[in-house]
Amino acid sequence: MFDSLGLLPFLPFLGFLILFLSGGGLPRRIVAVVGAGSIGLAFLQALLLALPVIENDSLVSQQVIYSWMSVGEFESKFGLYLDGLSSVMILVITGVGFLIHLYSTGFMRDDPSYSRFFAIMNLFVSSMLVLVLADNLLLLYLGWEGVGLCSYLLIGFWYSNPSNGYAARKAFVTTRVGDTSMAIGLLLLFTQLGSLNIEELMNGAETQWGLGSGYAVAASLLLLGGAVGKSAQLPLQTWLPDAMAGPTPISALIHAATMVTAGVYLIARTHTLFELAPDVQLLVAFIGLATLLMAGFTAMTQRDIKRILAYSTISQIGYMFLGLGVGAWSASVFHLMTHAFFKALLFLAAGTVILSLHHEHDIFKMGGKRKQLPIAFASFMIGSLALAAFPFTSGYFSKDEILLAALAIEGPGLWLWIGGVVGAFFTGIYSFRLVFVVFFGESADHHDDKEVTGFTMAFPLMVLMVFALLGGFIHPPTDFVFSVEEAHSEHSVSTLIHAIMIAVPLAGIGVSYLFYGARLWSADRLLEYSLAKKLHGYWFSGWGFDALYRGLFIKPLLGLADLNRRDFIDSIVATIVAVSEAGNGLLVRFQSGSLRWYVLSVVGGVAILLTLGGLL
Amino acid sequence: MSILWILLILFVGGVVAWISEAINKQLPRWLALSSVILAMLPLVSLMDGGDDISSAWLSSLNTAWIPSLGIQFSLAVDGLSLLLIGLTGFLGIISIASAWEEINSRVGFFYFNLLWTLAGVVGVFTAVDLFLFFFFWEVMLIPMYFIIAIWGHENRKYAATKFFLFTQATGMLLLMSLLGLAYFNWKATGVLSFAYEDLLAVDLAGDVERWLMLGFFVAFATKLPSVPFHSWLPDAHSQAPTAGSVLLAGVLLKTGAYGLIRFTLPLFPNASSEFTPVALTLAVISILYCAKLALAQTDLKRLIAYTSVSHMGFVLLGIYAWNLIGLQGAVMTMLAHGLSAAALFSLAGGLQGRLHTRDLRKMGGFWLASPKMAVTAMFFSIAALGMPGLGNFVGEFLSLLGVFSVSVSAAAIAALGMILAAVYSLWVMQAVFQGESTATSGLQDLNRREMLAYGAMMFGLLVMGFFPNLFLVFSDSAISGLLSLDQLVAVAKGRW
Amino acid sequence: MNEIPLEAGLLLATILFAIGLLGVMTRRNIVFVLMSLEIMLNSAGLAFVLAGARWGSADGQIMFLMILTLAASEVAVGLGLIIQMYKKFKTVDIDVLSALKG
Amino acid sequence: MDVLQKTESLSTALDWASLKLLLPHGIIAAVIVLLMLAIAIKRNHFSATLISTAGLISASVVASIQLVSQLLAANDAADRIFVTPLFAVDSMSVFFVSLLCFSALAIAISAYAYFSRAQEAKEEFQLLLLLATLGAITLASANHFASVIIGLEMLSMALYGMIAYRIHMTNGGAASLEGAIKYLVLSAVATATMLFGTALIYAESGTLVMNELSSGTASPILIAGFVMLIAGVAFKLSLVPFQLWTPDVYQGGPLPAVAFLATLGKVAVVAFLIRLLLISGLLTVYAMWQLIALVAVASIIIGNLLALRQTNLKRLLAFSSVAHMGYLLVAILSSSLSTDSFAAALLYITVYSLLSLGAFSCISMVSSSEAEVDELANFAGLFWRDPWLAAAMSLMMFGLAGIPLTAGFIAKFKVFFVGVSAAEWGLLIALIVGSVIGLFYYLRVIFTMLMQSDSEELLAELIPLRIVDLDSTGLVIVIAATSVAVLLLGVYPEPVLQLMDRVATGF
Repeated sequence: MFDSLGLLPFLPFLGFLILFLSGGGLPRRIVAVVGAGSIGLAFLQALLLALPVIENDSLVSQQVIYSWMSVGEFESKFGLYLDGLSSVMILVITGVGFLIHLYSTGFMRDDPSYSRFFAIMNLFVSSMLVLVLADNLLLLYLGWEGVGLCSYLLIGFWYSNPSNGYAARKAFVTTRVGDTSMAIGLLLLFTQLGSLNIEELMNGAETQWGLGSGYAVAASLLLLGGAVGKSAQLPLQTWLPDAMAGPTPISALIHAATMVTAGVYLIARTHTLFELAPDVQLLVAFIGLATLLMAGFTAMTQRDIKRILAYSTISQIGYMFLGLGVGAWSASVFHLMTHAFFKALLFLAAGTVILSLHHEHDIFKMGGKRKQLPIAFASFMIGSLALAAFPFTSGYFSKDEILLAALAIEGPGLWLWIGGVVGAFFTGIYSFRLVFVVFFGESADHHDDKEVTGFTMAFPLMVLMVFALLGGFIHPPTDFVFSVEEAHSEHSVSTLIHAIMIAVPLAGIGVSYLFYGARLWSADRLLEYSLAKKLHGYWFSGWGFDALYRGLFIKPLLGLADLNRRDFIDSIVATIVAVSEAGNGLLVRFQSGSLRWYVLSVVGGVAILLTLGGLL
Repeated sequence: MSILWILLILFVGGVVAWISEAINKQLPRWLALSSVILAMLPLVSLMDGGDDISSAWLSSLNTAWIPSLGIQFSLAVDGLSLLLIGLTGFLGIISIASAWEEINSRVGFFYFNLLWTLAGVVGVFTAVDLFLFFFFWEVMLIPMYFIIAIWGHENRKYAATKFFLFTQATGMLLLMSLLGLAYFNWKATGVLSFAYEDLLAVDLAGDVERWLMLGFFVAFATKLPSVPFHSWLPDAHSQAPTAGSVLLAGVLLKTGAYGLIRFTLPLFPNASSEFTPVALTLAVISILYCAKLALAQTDLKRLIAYTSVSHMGFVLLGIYAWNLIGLQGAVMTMLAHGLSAAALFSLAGGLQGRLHTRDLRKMGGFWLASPKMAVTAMFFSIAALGMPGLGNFVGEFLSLLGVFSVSVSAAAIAALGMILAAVYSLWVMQAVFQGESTATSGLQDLNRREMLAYGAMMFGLLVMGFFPNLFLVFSDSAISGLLSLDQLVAVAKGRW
Repeated sequence: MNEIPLEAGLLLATILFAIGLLGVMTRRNIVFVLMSLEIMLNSAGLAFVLAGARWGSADGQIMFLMILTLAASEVAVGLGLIIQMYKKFKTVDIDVLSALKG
Repeated sequence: MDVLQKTESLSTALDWASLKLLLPHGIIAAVIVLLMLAIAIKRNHFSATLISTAGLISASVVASIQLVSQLLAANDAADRIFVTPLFAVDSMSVFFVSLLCFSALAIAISAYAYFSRAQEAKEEFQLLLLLATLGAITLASANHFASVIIGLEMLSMALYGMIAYRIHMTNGGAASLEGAIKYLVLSAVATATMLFGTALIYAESGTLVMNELSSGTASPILIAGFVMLIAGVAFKLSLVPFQLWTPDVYQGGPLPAVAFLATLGKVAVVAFLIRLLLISGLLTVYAMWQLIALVAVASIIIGNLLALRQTNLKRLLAFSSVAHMGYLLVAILSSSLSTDSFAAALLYITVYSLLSLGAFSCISMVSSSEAEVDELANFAGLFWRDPWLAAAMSLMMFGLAGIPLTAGFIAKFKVFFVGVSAAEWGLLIALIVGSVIGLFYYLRVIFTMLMQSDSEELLAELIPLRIVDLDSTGLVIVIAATSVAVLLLGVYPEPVLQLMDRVATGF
């Protein structure tokens, strides 16, 4: 029974059902057991399922549960598919997911909507599992939208604050833009290749479409649209920072570790298609590059602890896209995994900080907290090191692979590499800016806040710390899936390159230290220059994308809605009515009641008829 | 025969419910409920193959009615009708449930009208004599008119009249067209007949076919409704009592789509085929334009009404895809939209009953006071925005899939509607249930009866979403049969 | 025979008819209106007589007799109504009869 | 005896057998005398009504028997008997006679209730009614212009009296007088026009017998004659542009008189018109066809528009009659399938008079000669105070609007049918547009009756309802009978359709 793939998404779903149907009537303890327990069980099963694949990465297991919909030649099965790639994903989802659930039992303990929280979390995990296990794109789309929905529900979890609701809607609608593109991609793929089964599609694309074929370009572009939306890449990245309105464990699970990387997964899953459209693939790389730089700049300017992490997430996914774009599929997935570890760690630690400091988000109002918040401090140190790709932490390996793969690309490879390295420099700066500001220096306030902790919250942090540090030594079993010789094993890479790649993040950390640790340099003084101030403002607002979109889409849409609020077509009807009534008004005047006029009309009528009779 | 039973039970049940008011005020609703349930029983016998083996129909009935005009009383059911009758019955029960507490005056007459509307709709779904079809088509309007005019809200006169006039005006065009069709059949064969199967065989000259088709199309597009014939709907929906809105949105709109599938396409294959670009354009405009209008509304029911039009655009889209996938998508959308729109109207009605307003600006933050209602509303909003796993998605996706092979641009532009759907659905959720709770925080949550009704609809949407084949299998044979009609096959060949 | 052409006779009848019509249209005194009606009816009678003469048939004259009767009864009823009108309105001005309109 | 000589080819013998065919006319004439005597002996409203109804019943029964035997005898070939050149007895005339007698019967019965509370001379109304009926059936079976004039004038003269019948009422007497004088003057003008036209026709064709008429050689004078004749008919049918008198007369006259005017007054003239048009072949003259089509379209559109915002129910019905006569003309004009369109016209006029009768009877139910209730506002909330009456009224309104389940739908359907068969798309469009406008005001009536009567201002205008007592029993029966007939015809029209077909083919 435990070898059934169907059970894996079903376990969390069962948890969801129990919590949903009970309608919040269960005691908290049971909610916690059901909520976290179902994920825990799922994790165990995922381990069971994934271990054979890890041993032999060519192992593929499939299970068709039933035929979902079939109309004529169109059939989409509820079929699940497990290979190396999805094994990594399910482990990350259930593993990290379980830890975060566990953490949440502590984090959310005072929330009145405890049960609702876990219900949606479980639903999320279930959807995410469907997403990564789906053997066809439609089923994947089911999971894809499901996670989007859960994300929406959780961002707006504290619904009484309208701005949370706004953020939730923004997230959903923005990703919906991408989803729609993806849906059109599905239509195209089915219409051209006659199936939505991923395997069949990839085979079909390879055999029927040549390299660089228009269909391949169109299909991959459309799918890319979906990926860009879900993974918060340019130009649809604006929703993620706002999505931090949700409870912090949500940010950790959905907006850092799993859902946002679904785009990466999608592209990796359909990499055959992208390989057929090299231009699009290169576009992926450049999107990744642009996003990682953009987000890096922005992250350096943020004050909100979660927004910094959010931008860093965007940036890190940019790396993954960069990797995908240069064909380093495995490296990207590897980075996805390590990122899941260290970013979940950072978020959870941030959660601890926030909870301990009574929902304070502004890092500049913290300071010197390393003694007060030891576990958070340790977590942040390790997480930030990994994030900044400090040598031999998990992030180091994965980012290294991506950058090397980029370098190996002919033509724009060097530029991509340089961009990536610059990005790594910024990563060093912003990640340690956070650490220095929050944990070092003088305490901005004089409260003596105790760290909110406990086993449920501390244990996940510990585990994640270990993985963030050592996760780099795990080798994801994806070589078979991508059937490529790993590029980074080539020996042509010079030691200089390696040295640069080690040195740059360290330099970033160093700069950060000079500014925020030792306070030898001051960012405030930089801001006295008008150019710097302008840039700062620009970066701070996320390169003005929000304003741009507001001007470009939201305002025109609202204007349009206002323009024709009453539906001009209805006024056509109203006009007809008005004309009839005017006709009535006119005609009634002839009914004057005057007998002589009536006689005149009879005479006139006869005269008219006679004339007409003569004319006709 | 079983079809006749359905009709008879509903007609007689209506009369009995009316009379029973004299005995006890509670009686009509129970009688109405039990007649609808009773009327649906014959359906069960039709589900496994039906009682008419000789023809393509599951069951049919044919007797002379007005022989001097070649009119027969002829009813028949195939898979498509079966599904829609099922929907009618289901929503009939839902509407009775939603009227349970809302309607307190003239109870007997109300349920009489309700049941007669249902009967008219069932008649429309089963009539295979075009005169009879038209007869039912009109008959279902009268009780609906009464429902809006008597139990409607503040502006009910305008709304009821508008509703009636729109459908009547275009109904006349339909009448003219179907008479024209019968006339040309008479001229060709010398037999005056309104029978569906006779008229299928009429060979029309190009221009004639075009004009006659237009008559049919306009009538059905008004009922569907599609831009530019939609403007009756927001008024009718917002003014009707909840049960009326439920029936209107859930069932009456579907008669338009049914008419297109059953009559317009097969009777006028060439003209309809030529008309495809126009129909697709109208569909796309309906989807986007009405979604846009929905965004601007402050009246909750009006807003939902516009979204209805928007969603019915997908039906039109699927129908004019001219392939099995598209048509099945249309059918699925009809079913799913029937449930989701009915539920949303029901919720809006519930809110109005509690707050005595439909003005969105006066709502907000109801989640805290009535979480069940909020979750329910969330569910159906999500259904409406096309969440996979719920029926609406299946329908819309299949419609788009069907149409994509015909017109990439239509499918692609229509897909933008999915974005707008997300925008307005979530905006409404925000406006009503999220945000800070307003003064009316003492909002009563859903009671057991309401939960049961909504639960049934949620269940239905989930089943449609996850097991659409259960439904598609019924309409499959009907639609395949339709598409394999000689003339349609010829047209289809010409197209591709 | 030195016949008057039919056309001339009909023209006369038409002129009479028009005079009658004008009278009905312009007179405000209802008695004159009735008289004008008489003229109209008689013009029709004249036309009948002329037509009968054309065909050498008595039909036209029979019709004329009938028209005479008809006109007489018409006037009889009319006068009865006029008396009632005078009782009610103290006038025979036809323009007072314009209460019903719209 | 010149007349007879000219028509020797026809069966001219005035024998008993052919006179028997005019039995309905005879019965009514006899009853008129009888009633006159009875009134002279002793005034009694009930017995006067009894006499007239008895006469009308026997006339109706005789006419029906004649109709049945005529239809049984006439298989396909036209079987037409001329009783002197003045009358033609054929399936159509017999049909119309029976229809007219039945309608008159209904009105006679409802008039009893209407006048039951009047203080003075109410018996003569029945007398006038019988006279008018005699005129109507004479017109319907007339074959000679002499009988046409006799019939028409007998109808009109009696109607003057009927319309002026409320003249002594303090409340509405002036209106009654005004209506009567207007009708008298205008009708006389129309009659004069018609007569002049007839004279012109006679001058050109040399015959006054209708079945010898032919418009084959259309000289200007002949056309002018026909135009004037048609204008006169159009006046009686209140077709545009001769509709101006209609609402005023409807509003001024007492309800039974108006009901008479609206039903028999129209039916008899329609019978004449159909006979004239079909026999003379006038419609084959394209100019005439166009002219009549123009009148039809104008009547449909203008009639409906005029009624659009009317708040007086009688005026509303007057305007709606304008439109309905337009619909009827559409049927007559679509004569490419002549028997079919003829049948359609017969059906339409039958159904129309049925619906008018029903509608006026419903208004009578709440009115009396003392106080007529004809403002729409008075009917507010009627549904909740007298559901049956309101249901009957709604039924009539739905019928007039042509909504299914009522006879009105079947009639309109048939008109549509012949229109489509003749491919008269222009006329049909007018018909549709008119119907839609019409629907608007019929719905307004229904909606008014549906209004909830809980608001104060409405209560003030409410009318006292008539209690169903001995006096109004007859009226109730009329309303019930018309309602049932309207419904029955709407659901199972087959027998009536066949009847119309037989009548049409028998003609």
